[in-house]
Amino acid sequence: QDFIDAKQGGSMIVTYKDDVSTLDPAIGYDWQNWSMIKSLFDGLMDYEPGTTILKKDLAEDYTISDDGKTFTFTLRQGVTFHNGREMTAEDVKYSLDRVTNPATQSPGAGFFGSIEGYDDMASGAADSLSGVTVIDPYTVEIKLSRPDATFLHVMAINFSSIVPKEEAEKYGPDFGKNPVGTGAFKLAEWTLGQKLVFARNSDYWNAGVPKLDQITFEVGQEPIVALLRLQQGEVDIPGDGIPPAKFLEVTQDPTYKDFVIEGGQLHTGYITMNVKMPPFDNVKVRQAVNMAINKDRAVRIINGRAVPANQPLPPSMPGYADDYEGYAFDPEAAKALLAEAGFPDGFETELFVYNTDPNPRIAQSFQQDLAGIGIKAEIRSLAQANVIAAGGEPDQAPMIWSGGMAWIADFPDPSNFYGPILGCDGAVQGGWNWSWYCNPDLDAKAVEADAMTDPAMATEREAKWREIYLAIMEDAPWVPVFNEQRFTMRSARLGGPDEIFVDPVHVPVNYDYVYSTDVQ
Amino acid sequence: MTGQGAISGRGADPRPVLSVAGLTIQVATPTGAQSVVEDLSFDLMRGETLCLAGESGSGKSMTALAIMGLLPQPMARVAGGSIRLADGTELAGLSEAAFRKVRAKRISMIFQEPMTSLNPVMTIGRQLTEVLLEHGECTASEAPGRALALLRDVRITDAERRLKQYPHELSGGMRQRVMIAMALACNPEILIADEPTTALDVTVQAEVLDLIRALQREHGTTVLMITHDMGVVAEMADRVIVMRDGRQVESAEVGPLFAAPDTDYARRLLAAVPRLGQAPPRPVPDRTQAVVVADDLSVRFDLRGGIVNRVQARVHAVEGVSFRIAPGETLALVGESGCGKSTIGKALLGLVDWTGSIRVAGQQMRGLSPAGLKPVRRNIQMVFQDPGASLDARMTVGQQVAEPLVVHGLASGSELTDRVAALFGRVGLTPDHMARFPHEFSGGQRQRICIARALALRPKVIVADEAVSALDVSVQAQVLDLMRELQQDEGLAYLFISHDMAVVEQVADRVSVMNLGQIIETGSREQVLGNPQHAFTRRLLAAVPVPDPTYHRPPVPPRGAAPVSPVWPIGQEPRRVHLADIGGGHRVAEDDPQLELAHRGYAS
Amino acid sequence: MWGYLFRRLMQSLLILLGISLVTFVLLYLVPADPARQIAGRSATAETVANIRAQLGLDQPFYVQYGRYLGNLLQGDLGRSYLQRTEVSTLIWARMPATLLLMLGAIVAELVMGLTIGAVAALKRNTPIDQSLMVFSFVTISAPQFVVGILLLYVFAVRLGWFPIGGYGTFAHLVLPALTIGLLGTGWYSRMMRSSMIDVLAHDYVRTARAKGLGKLRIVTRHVVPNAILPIIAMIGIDIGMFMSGIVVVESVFGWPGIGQLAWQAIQRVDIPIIMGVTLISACFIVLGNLLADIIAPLVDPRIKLK
Amino acid sequence: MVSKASKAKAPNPRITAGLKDLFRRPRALLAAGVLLMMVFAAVAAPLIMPYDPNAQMFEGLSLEGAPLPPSAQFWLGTDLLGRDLFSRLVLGTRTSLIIGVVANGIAVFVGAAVGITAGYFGGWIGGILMRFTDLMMAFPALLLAIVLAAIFKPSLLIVALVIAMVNWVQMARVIYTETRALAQREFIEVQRAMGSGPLRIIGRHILPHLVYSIIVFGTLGISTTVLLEATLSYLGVGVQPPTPSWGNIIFENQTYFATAPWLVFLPGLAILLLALSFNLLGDALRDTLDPRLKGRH
Ligand SMILES: Nc1ncnc2c1ncn2[C@@H]1O[C@H](COP(=O)(O)OP(=O)(O)OP(=O)(O)O)[C@@H](O)[C@H]1O
Ligand SMILES: Nc1ncnc2c1ncn2[C@@H]1O[C@H](COP(=O)(O)OP(=O)(O)OP(=O)(O)O)[C@@H](O)[C@H]1O
Ligand SMILES: [Mg+2]
Ligand SMILES: [Mg+2]
Ligand code: NI
Repeated sequence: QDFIDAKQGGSMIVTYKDDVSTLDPAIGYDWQNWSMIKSLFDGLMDYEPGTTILKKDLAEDYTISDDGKTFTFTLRQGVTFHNGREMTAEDVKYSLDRVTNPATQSPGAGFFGSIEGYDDMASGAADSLSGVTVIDPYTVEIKLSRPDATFLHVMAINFSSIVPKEEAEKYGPDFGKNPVGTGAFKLAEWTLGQKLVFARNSDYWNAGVPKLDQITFEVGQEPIVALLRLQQGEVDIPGDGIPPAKFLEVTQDPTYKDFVIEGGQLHTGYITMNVKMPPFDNVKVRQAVNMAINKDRAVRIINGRAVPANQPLPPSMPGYADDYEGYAFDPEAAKALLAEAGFPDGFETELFVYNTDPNPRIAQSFQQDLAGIGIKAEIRSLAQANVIAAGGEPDQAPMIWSGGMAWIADFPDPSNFYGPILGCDGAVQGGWNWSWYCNPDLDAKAVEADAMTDPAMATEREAKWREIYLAIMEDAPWVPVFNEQRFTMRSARLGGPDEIFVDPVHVPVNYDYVYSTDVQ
Repeated sequence: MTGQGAISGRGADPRPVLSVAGLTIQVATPTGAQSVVEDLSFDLMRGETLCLAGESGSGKSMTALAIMGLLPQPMARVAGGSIRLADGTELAGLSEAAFRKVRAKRISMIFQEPMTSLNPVMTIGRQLTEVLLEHGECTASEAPGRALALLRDVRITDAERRLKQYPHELSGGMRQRVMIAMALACNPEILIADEPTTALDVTVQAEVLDLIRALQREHGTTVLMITHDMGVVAEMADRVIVMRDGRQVESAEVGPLFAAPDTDYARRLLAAVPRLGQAPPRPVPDRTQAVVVADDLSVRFDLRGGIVNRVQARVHAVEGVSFRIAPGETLALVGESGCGKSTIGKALLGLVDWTGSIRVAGQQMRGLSPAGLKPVRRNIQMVFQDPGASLDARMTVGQQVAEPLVVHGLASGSELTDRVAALFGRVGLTPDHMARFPHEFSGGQRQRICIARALALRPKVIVADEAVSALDVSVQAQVLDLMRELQQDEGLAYLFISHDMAVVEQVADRVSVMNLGQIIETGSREQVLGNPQHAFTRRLLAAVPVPDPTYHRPPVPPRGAAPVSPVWPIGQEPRRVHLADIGGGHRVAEDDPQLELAHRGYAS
Repeated sequence: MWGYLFRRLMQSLLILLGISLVTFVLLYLVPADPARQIAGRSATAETVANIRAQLGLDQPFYVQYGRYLGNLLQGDLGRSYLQRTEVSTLIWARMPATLLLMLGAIVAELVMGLTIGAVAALKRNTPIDQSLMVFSFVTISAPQFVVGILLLYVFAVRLGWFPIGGYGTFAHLVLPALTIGLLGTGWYSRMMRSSMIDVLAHDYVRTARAKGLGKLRIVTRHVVPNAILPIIAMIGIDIGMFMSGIVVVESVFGWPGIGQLAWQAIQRVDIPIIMGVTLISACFIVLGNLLADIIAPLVDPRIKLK
Repeated sequence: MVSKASKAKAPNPRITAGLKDLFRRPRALLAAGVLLMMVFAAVAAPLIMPYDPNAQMFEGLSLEGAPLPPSAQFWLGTDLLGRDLFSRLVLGTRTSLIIGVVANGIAVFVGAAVGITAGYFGGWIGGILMRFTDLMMAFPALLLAIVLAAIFKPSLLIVALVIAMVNWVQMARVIYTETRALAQREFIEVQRAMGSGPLRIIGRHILPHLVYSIIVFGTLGISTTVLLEATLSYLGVGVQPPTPSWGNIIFENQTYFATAPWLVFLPGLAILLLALSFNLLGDALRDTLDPRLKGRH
């Protein structure tokens, strides 16, 4: 791995469209701050750069009890926060307490539901997780209330990053603007609404990382503007990827072709059908819709930057059913099915969509497909928050196109696509299961699968999840439409393996391993 | 055609300083070019005062503007003839750059509206020094001194302070003095004065005319004066040119013109001019009854200000006024501008809030609701100064005359049409005028329409607020005749509001003189105009220009105290004057409220 | 004068109060639940309810508004739901950019607008006047987003004279300021033209000519100072137009001002930010009107504040 | 309450004369021509459109999915979904004109009603109405429109209502000032002295004098309305797809301004032309109808 040996130094400029709201790892959950937080903070676990392979990070080692319910982590010694203090087991406990404390209002608190004492935290009865115990300054023990095969993944997501208590308490709610972690970079400067500057953490425990001395993030830049600037050499990475408008141009232009990087991502774009609202309470109608959507055309509209999907899981996710055919595009069959369901002439319905390009366009393509089988769908193009609100009501949104709000996995595990968006837990008012699909049998199966903590049983567990998702497809609460491919670009000044620019976990870019060709 | 031989004026040098020959001015109208001045010729002799007289629209102002090269561009142009200065300079068709050297230095001009002729955002001083510097009369450092001297020249009080003031801080008379100072700054040979006093009160007018005369004597300036007021002509002119429809009708020295006009038109014009002291006798009304009785009538307007926008001061526009009008009688209200005349009229019609008591035809108006007021209004109606403004331009005049009848539900259908037609006949118009719009009538006709409308409800009283002031003398005479006729036929009573003493004398049975919201002298026409007692009444009368060139008006007595206003801070009130009867119902204020005001030092 | 100012200030405060109430009602009606957005998709209903309680969103409307007002009186605009930062900090950080843009736009529109208007009035009914007026109508009628994109396309992308977007140098300011300024140019030139024509017909201009003054002097000393007066009242309206313009223009040019902040907040229904920006914009407009009222008597001696 | 029933019955002489005068002006004539063409396009859209404006045609996109530039087949090119831009622009005329007429109609009605009521009656009614107008003036109009558009289910009618809510203010101000001035004119004073009721005075004497302002500001207001609709649609909170509106065509295609400029600048031009025509027409009306600009002495 030559990039490990690349010389340190140099800098780069990354742009994003949206402002960076916060860099507090317990709160940040946006496209643009996700990987920034990963560079400022470390957790106990992480992934190999550019892959979905778990590795140890701040944990030097860990052991799992036989019942799969007790994890004991040994911490790396001599790791210091950006403020110079050494990180200890107390900080681990504080960080987990903090993220699960309702007062923190963390959008990721739910991930820690399997830790013992979580329910007391959530209800406010306790102010500390009873399952997390500090054994000695370098050892921490975490007890679970149920076996959880995804727990190590949970320890790798941003929300479980280790934060120093004194700084978090000093800044209180403003910690997100004054982040202090153990990460490869530290925040040097933040001009709100304009730019952030990260400087290399010279005391980083992982010698040789990061490569760059400085990263400047410019925010508020339209992706199209970012790309034009990249072409003029002013920008190194367009954080939001290549905008559709420029896609054909740069992928076909020999000067830029080599700098275009393609990568998969753990993403599925889908249409939900609210099974509580007639006529979508009829499974035949839902299946008919599945057959009516021309996924190839939807892909063409976004310039082929996706692959058609036939099941909820994306192909690179463990548990993906390679041999599953899905519902083929067949308007005639769809019509027949619709007639069978009692709607020979179709019906009228509404399709909710997030009002940023290209989503309304994609929705119009669906609209035409649905019209092909007699369904008249009116498009309701709204701000994200309004779509989410409508989806969370049992009787508001018959159909929602998930684009722009779609599920990008938090961690590479099949379970991550189930709970809130397809399970009964999410099918409540204000929940995220917009199809309101709730199958208690599948819920039970999901619990069983997640109890298979033994790494040896991984294949079996995958199979179980596969079964669950295929069963869901039988009931067809969704139309999985496509899995987006990520296309980004880098300037000639940057080096590093392609994978880190489309890192599946450090979304969008693993900044730590990018190096500058100027200093090589 | 060339000009007729010049007739030398009183004591004037017989050489012309300006010769106008065959002057024709055209304006562009939607229907093509139209001559508004045609073939006008005259010579202006050094040192004389030549008056251009004539009715409205006769082309007087156009002539003056043509001489100054200020005709409104591009609508008007000199279409023919010549305007030549004594040294032979031809002004017609002169370039703008060359004209600049003529203006102010050789010919300068003062305009009718002193209110709008000064730049509102520049101090008086700057506007004066500007002329001096532009024409290189002095250096920048001398300029303020020269400006001050000029202001002193026009006898403005407090000249130093005025230099730093803005036009709106000055009264109309003072502004006209500033204009004169500006016009005389470069010692021009010719001064053109276009109706310089029409917009001013009579007393102020007299002061300004006195000033122009005095300055002319001192500087030897030649004056071309434009006016429609034959009184002013008689007072000022050496020679007169009477114009009509853009043409010269008569040109004569002032004495002969007034004594024996040559042309019919001039004769008619002069005959129409009301002359003080020559009013015809009036039938004596029966004063035992009264259609209007006002008792202790007061009208105050609140002036708000301060942090919570509370009433901080009040305009005591009318203060404790009492009067009565008998059927068939005319009561005239006179006084200087702003003394509260119109306000009294409005109070009678319930258009402003008032206190005290008003009875119209025996009915107390106090405390009546709008609905209760409606029947009372049938007894009293109003005619305003500007007939154009008091007619709705978007409605036929027939409809407008019919409106009172419709509103009061007195007639409808063919009866309505008949009654309106009868009203039109009554004021000397024909029924086929009914379908026309107001702009299709002349000023005099419009005033007739307004009178017809006021008559529609067969009122017992008509308030005529400056009802003839805006009309040309000849038209004015016709309207006054109409009013008189109506009074005789219908027994109408009038409250006649006017500032023109000569007109008042013609129409009034009784006269009340107002000052600062109060009546200071009242009595029969003969008592008040023939034997004025109050100093204020005397001043008012002395200032009236007399259309007789042989009469030499003595200079008006100077104003008593500083200008005073009817505005009083809250809690303070003007002292009520007490009217003492000096015999035969002639009542005069015993003590002068102005003196007291001067004491208090409350000036506007 | 002081009494007047005080009353105007009170009136302005009332207007702001009204605006805060209307905005609050409107945002209360927006069908979106901030608590859910905060809680994220893995949250249980219980967590969401907890957050709702923490934010006081479970309280009746008037309690929420009352508390908002209470905080407002202490200068506290609240905390953004999603950015988790004081709204005042966010707005403050973006204010310099917006003010700079405002300054640039106002300078551009005044210089261009007044000049064009004056020239057109002086050359009234000539081809020059007609073409200038057509130009001003075009700038009034062109949607700002099209103008912005067009300028960006021509001058930045095609010709490369200016940067494509961003903030920092004078070159960055030119295109966005011009985009906003062009609209104002149209309005100002039309106002200036009719005001000039109006003034030119006044008696005192005739007086000035009668004094033998030169044309230039008449125009600069007598006509323009008077013609400007009614335009001063435009300041307030102009700021209103500006505030509407920045949402679009800042997003086209990536200008880091409060318009961009507002737009991002609206997309995510971040109510405290929307409230804050609305109030701040309203403050600007109200202040603009107040300023116009205060400047008017300074340049026009006839007006007294009462 | 204000009665609108008693409008001037006979065609106002000033207006008829004004209209004649109007069509002697080349600019106004041109504007009227453009408008007529647009009205025709809106009414006869189905006859003019070469394609179904909502049909996403396979041949409307290049093989890679790029929109096609103007050609003989697609006169103005195609959009990102392979739809014919010309057909969409033609149908979009309808949206803009409907919004222009409906939204502006409401704004004119509300504005005039508020302005007249406040201006004529003054007092506390007038005070409250005008303070409310001031309040609306101080609202950043676009923000208000966006928030309103987010609350109500977007549809053509709602967008029109939202725009009307924002736009009535100017009309109210203008009418208020004019009514105030009119109410103090002598001929109104005469009416009051005569005992006419307020309804009669407003209906028969004030309204006819306001007709010209209402017409002029009504026309000028249409352009503002069209622009505001375009802006709302451009921001994605306006007319819902697939109904074409010039603003949402730009919104859908805006990122392509460098690669497919026709998709942005042609609808932009259409908006400009429409707004410009209304502005020119309104201005010409102002010139011909405003008595103050005529017969100055
Ligand atoms: N700008 C203009 N355009 C067209 N006609 C005009 C213009 N100015 C004046 N006129 C016409 O020229 C004629 C003469 O006007 P002028 O002002 O000289 O009259 P005047 O004798 O001064 O009347 P007044 O006593 O009312 O001032 C009038 O019929 C008037 O209507
Ligand atoms: N609505 C009002 N509010 C405040 N002050 C007023 C109002 N109407 C009149 N005044 C004041 O009341 C006083 C009397 O006004 P009024 O109009 O009765 O005078 P006038 O004698 O008719 O004068 P003129 O001869 O100029 O018509 C003036 O000082 C005027 O400024
Ligand atoms: Mg005249
Ligand atoms: Mg009066
Ligand atoms: Ni006049």
